[in-house]
Amino acid sequence: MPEVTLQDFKTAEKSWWCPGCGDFGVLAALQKALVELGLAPESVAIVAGIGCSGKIGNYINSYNLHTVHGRTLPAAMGLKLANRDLTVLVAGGDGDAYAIGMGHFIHALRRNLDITYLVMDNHIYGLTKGQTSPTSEHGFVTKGNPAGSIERPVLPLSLAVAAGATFVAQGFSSNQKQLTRLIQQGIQHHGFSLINTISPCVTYNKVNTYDWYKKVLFNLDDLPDYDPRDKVKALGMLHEREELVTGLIYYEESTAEFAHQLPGYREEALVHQDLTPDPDELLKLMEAYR
Amino acid sequence: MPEVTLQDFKTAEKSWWCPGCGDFGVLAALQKALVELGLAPESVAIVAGIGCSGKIGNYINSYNLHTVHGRTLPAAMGLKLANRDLTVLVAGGDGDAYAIGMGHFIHALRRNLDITYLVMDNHIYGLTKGQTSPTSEHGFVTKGNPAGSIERPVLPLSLAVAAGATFVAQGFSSNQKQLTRLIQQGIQHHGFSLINTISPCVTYNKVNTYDWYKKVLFNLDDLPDYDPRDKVKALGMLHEREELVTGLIYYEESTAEFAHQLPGYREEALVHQDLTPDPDELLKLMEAYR
Amino acid sequence: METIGWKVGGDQGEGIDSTGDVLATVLNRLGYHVYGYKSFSSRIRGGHTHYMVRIGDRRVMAPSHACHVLVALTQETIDRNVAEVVEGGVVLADEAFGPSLPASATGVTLLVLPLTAMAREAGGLIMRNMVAVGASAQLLGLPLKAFEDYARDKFARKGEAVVASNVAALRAGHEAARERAPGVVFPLPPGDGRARYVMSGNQAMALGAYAAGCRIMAAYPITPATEVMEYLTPLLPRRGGAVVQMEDELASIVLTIGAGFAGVRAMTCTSGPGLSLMQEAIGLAGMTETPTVLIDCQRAGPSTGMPTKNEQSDIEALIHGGHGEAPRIVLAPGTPEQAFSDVVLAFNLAERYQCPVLVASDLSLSLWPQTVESLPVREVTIDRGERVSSEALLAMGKDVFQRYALTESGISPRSIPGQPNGQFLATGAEHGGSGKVTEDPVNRVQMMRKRFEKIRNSFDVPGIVDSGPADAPVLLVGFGSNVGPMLEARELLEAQGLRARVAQVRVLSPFPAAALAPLVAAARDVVVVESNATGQLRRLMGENGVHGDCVRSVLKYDGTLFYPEEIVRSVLEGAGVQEVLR
Amino acid sequence: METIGWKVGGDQGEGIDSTGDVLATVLNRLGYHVYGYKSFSSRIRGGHTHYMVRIGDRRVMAPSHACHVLVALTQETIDRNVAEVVEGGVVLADEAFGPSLPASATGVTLLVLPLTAMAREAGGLIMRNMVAVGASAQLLGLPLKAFEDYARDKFARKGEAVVASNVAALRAGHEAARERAPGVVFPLPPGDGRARYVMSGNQAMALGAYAAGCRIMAAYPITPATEVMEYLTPLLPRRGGAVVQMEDELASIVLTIGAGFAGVRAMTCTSGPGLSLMQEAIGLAGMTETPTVLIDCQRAGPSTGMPTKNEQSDIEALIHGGHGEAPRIVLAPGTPEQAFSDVVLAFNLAERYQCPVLVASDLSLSLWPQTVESLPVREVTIDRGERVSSEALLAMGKDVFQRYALTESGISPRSIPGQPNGQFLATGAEHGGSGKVTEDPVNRVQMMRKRFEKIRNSFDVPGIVDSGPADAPVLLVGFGSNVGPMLEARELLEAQGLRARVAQVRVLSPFPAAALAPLVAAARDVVVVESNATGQLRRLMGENGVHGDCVRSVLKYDGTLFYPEEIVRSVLEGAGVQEVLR
Ligand SMILES: Cc1ncc(C[n+]2csc(CCOP(=O)(O)OP(=O)(O)O)c2C)c(N)n1
Ligand SMILES: Cc1ncc(C[n+]2csc(CCOP(=O)(O)OP(=O)(O)O)c2C)c(N)n1
Ligand code: SF4
Ligand code: SF4
Ligand SMILES: [Mg+2]
Ligand SMILES: [Mg+2]
Repeated sequence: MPEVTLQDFKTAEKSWWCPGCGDFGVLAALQKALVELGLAPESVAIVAGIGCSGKIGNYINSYNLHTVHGRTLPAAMGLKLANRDLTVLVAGGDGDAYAIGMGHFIHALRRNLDITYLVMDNHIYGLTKGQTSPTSEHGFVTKGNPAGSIERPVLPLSLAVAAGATFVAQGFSSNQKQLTRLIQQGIQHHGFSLINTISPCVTYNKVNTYDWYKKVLFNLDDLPDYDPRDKVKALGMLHEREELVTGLIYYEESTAEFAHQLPGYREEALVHQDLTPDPDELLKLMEAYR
Repeated sequence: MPEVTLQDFKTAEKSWWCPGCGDFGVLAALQKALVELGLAPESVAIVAGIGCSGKIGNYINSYNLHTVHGRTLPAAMGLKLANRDLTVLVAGGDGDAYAIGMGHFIHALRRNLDITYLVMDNHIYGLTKGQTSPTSEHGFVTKGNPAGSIERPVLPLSLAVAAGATFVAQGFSSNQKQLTRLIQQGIQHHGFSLINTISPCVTYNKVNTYDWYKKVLFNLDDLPDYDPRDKVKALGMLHEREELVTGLIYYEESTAEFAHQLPGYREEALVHQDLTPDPDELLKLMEAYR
Repeated sequence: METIGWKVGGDQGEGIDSTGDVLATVLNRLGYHVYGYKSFSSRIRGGHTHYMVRIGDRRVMAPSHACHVLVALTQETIDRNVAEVVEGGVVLADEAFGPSLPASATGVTLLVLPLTAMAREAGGLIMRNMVAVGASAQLLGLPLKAFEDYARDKFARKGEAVVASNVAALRAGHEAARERAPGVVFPLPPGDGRARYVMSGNQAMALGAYAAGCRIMAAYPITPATEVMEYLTPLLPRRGGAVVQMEDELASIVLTIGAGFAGVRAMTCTSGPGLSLMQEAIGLAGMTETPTVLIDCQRAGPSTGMPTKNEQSDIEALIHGGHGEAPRIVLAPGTPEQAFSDVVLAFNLAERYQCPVLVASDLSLSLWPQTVESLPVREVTIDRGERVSSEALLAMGKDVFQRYALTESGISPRSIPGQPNGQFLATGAEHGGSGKVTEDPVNRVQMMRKRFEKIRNSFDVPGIVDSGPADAPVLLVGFGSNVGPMLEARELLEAQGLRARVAQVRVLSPFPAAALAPLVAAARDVVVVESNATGQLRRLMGENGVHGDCVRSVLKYDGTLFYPEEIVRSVLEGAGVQEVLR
Repeated sequence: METIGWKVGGDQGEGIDSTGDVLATVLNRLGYHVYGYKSFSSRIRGGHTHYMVRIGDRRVMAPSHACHVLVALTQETIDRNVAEVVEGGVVLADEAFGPSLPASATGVTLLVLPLTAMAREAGGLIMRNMVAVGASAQLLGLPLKAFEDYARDKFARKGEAVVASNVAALRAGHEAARERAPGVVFPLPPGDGRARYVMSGNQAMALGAYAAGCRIMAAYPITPATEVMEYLTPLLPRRGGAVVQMEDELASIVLTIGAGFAGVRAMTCTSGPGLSLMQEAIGLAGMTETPTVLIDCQRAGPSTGMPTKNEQSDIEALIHGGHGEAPRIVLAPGTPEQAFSDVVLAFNLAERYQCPVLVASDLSLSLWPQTVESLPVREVTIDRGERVSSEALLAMGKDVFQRYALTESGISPRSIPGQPNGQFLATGAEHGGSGKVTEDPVNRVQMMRKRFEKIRNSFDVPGIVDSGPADAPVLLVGFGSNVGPMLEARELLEAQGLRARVAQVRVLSPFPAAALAPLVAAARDVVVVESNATGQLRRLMGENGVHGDCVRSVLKYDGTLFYPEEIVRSVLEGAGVQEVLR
């Protein structure tokens, strides 16, 4: 097989994102990560949510499933259970992930199926034109909250660690190198990987801008003795730094992946099975009903 | 007004619970707590979920709203916003709360509206006859998981603390005194209170029995220098003790309650308003459309 | 049809179910036909429950009120059920609760046996049911040996002591009844000795799914659908598959879609509340043309409703419940055999037409066991639908494959993740041939037509199964578990000189109007029999242009099954909408 | 109707909307009637968008293809829209992109002005729209002063400099057009000088909710419903209330039910996907008899569909989408005035009949601004429905109050949390008069009947608004925003000598069959006009017994509104189902 290039992961589709949108950087890093891992486009399946971010699947030449709002993770679970040879990625916005999708998020984390989840977090609802999102800060002003948001923001990283996640990272769309590496690590991690990715919305979020993030984000790569395997320390660090960090926050090296624990687990992907029924087996099963 | 007695909070309804079910203890503690707080039955509204636990509203003489499965918390929010004079409680099972209701759970915690939530946690689905619940332990055997559950259990207390809760406690249906006190504290707490309550299912859960709990549960009341105001310490303690503790785990003393932050907040409950419209005001509002 | 009714009643959680199951199984082994139905409520212990087994020498598919032997473990059982006991019938009651018959119960014998005491002697209270079964065997003139053999089979792996206790209990009951009863009360003619199968619709559907190559089942527990999960739990791992219990129904259906997109047969199963929650995603399956199978075991709604009671009230939600317009095929089996075949068919149709296929069961079909001759396991065929070959894709090159190509049939061959050059976007947003999102109005119309026409044009599943004389003045129209009561009602009507024809609606969507219309036109009195309050099937007929002045409804919506006589009464007495009441 | 069409087009995110709004507002102030409609897509920046303002000297309620002045900010605008420009029309284009007319555009003048350059001079690129508006004023013969006054009003709080820039831009455009254009192209007759209101349905519905005493609104953003939230956000806090943005639609509807149970008027608002998610809870509202108001702003489905396009395809989901059978009232306004009144009515009906009331809007009604004479704000009355008085409860004592008492009307007076002795259980499970759960079959039937009959028996809202001669051979039946195109189609038909009557269906459920049937019977050709692919309204008629050989459909489902001429063409040409295509 010829070597995979970036071109292989591109589509003819012109992007619908606003110029300068952070999502471009997420897309680029994702494509780079896939190329660097040498994955063939047909072996990659991406499940995307609804939102500006959810359009990422339109621009990447892989098998793409664009679900309904907030339901990416169960769809990805179905895909992965059906075909464990696929590299299954999920991408979507902070609203998709942490508002309507919150329940599935927590459950996916604790299930630990081998899926990589890129949340494209702009602290706002982009596609519906600028409403407060679950990650919007307390006091954040939108049309719907002219006096500022009165809710505590969702803290996705702390929640993920508390929920039993085995790989939790945060990337920044502007730090392509780190983000690409995190995505690769996530894909290689044998279990569920969360990569919350700061991806600024240049149109509706005038507070959490590139500049703002560049100022406040601390890069864990600069903290060589940070140990991402200590759960309680990770939680403490996140609390202290108000989640404004990038890098690998927490992981568990050898953990029980979901599919491998299934009683019927086989190496061969289900999709390759011949489905011809065995009537004698069925008749034998029917004996239980006499 | 004559003093309230336990009798005032009882109904003529005969219980549908199995003899010995932990839910009896939860009901009793709740009724005691209400009486001890001197609340009038008509000032108490209880929103219950679907499940054996969700029948609690049938046995308590208050305003009761028995919702659909997993949607108690938004209903309670509507109730409380509509009438802030009411004491609003929510009760339901671990499936109702942490499976289908997980999204609402996390969001209710971060909203911090003045509601008290009693999760009646038996680590199993009672009413549907014994399936694995989100709090069932890894390896827990049910009909649906004959080889044992392969998911990490939901850790409600850690999740709640991580989600931004301002009052997190765990009670045990057998420890009436502590549970009654926790419920009272929860009601008095000005914000959202979670009281995860161990309430054994004697019919379907033969592992997490009263005896088992009595052996493994550690009572935080016995740890006089435990400081429930330190978030990171609370998380560490929960991690270390695998959430097998009872008592007040975490709280924030003075926190921003949701309703009080609403731009239109008024002391008077909305339900008391006269709704007669003011046509002149409406005509004035219409001026914006010329 | 001459049948014998045996009923056991007592408190929930006291083994009433297994008592009935023992009797039904042994009767089946002896070559009788049985139909069992229960009354239970949404609680775990306590509350009255009863289980009636109707016994015949040919197929039994409907309930009957006629109870010949009533086994009562509580006085409540007697009080609630004695009215159904026929003249000459026996109430077999446990001495332990001091049973008494009401004055109204004339012609009924009360047979008081120390069931509890005998059970204790045989090995413990848990043996009480076996004592009662042993006594029942005597009353019905059944060979005790068959029961003893059963006990040996069933309890062998629990050890000899357990077997011995059960056998002792059976014998004690049998002996006591022989001593104290007035003899064999209702001697059954001997069975034909052919052991058939006793099965519920849920059991048949689980087998159907397995036979059809279902490999993943994602669901959330709910009465009366949970059992489909439970029956599939040991089956799917045989082929590397799995039943996964999800956090809710929203996740369950979307997981199913994800697996379908990946090319694996998957399904979910739920009841009304879950169906409501799945409405959005069913549209996603329709829009992305992803094969998706969903079983809805209907129960009495709306909202939580009466979770343990029968109803057929999700028809409109099954067909029209989602926003916007997406294709759905809805099948409606009425017997375990049909339930098995329809689930197989559902998987084939889902892949052939690349759309969601919903199977509408109802609580009675789902839960009540009945004797079936066999399931058509040798007729199972697998149709994976149109797929693009890997060779064709290879020849095409990158970015050429049109997943949603417009074709004459409306069906576009699909690629499966993993196939090189087959990559595409499956989206719930409107899209063009390649899958790319577009809002072009011309494309929109083409795609909407494509999605509907692929089904309308080529759907070739017989939608109506009719039986009875073509020139009968009366036509009974119905579906689901009402088919049994309708067929029996036809017999009863004919016995009274009124000829009737029965049209079972097997496909609810696309509605078989062309097949039904001539039957309606040929009849003088068209009675649409359904277990709901608003006449959903009748309205479905109307919306599809099948109407007429002679079309009327018989409705029952109190949570219980139709009894054949209720249909007869409504046909004979009625005009306009008839509601069956108590 | 003689009208003038003005259109502006360019890239999304470049202020096309506000350009159209300026023109529409000033025209309204001058006493003209306007109807504005847009084409936009589900992206934030980029992609073509255009905004047409149709101008008349009496009420305009429908779109038209006839464009007299096209303001083009990109060449794409010209290419896509020039076919609509009438003989003698003008394309006013920005010099910056080097505009050109296609050869096909005969009889159309291309007027190239340096809009960008003039804008820069006046204060920046952002002024380009004002330059274009100034030039348009000249082309339409409108007084520039009215626009300058508007700019002063609008920008006063932004400071004198902003006002000055805008005025300069208006003048520059006006001046340039005067110099370079062939004169006033389409002189509008002078307006009547009465400033009416320019409003969309969403704006009217938000005001309606506020007028009706709505105090809590819980919703989740979704096109085209989000604006209702946004308009209510500043209004509700005036009375201590609040708009709360929830985590999803499931939470939104259940919060609404919780507030309704507590005795406060509350509502939610969504579009198709949200409606699908709410189906389970709507049944809960029906079962617990809790007043609940829901607005559904329909968009093109299914699934994500075409979120920015028009459709009327949720009818069946609105009426029948939930499992089981629960009462729902569904209202269907067609104009902003009706939208206002229907929301007020919805709150009254919800409390009078203690059930969910759904208001079916559609994207066109929700979003497109039109001139309305006024809203009937003085006619707003508040009916809180039947409540039990605190005195009565006091007299009753504890445990006596029957929340769900059976009454003749089916309506049971309710208590409100806080009232002593009024405590009860509201449950989605079947229950008796007190609210306690029961599965008793007799009670079940009574309760099912009660919940349906309270509406069927006493519903007194006129379901059909008809207009036109009673003996007209043609009857147009439709609802929602199609009422405007239908009324205009009637005029066009009459101009051609074919008399027609229009029946607007105002209530979709309970369906006004009795009111509609005679109209259908009286006509020779009944044309059901609806914006969906499967003819949902026609099928609804059929299911309710309103049918006939002369009933046929005109369907449009490409995401765009009906144009009156399309209806005319279908009526004249058609037989059978007509689909409007491009
Ligand atoms: C069920 C449902 N509810 C609401 C919507 C409308 N909607 C589309 S995208 C979106 C949220 C967008 O925010 P986010 O997920 O953060 O993505 P972003 O656009 O910011 O990338 C919403 C609410 C929908 N499509 N479906
Ligand atoms: C939407 C929906 N799905 C499923 C059910 C079925 N159901 C009833 S109770 C229950 C879970 C019970 O478990 P839990 O919440 O832990 O309560 P418990 O009975 O253990 O107290 C389920 C799944 C339902 N009523 N509604
Ligand atoms: S609106 Fe924001 S999130 Fe959406 S494309 Fe534009 S910049 Fe990106
Ligand atoms: S099944 Fe379990 S939870 Fe339910 S009532 Fe019985 S003991 Fe309690
Ligand atoms: Mg976002
Ligand atoms: Mg439980």
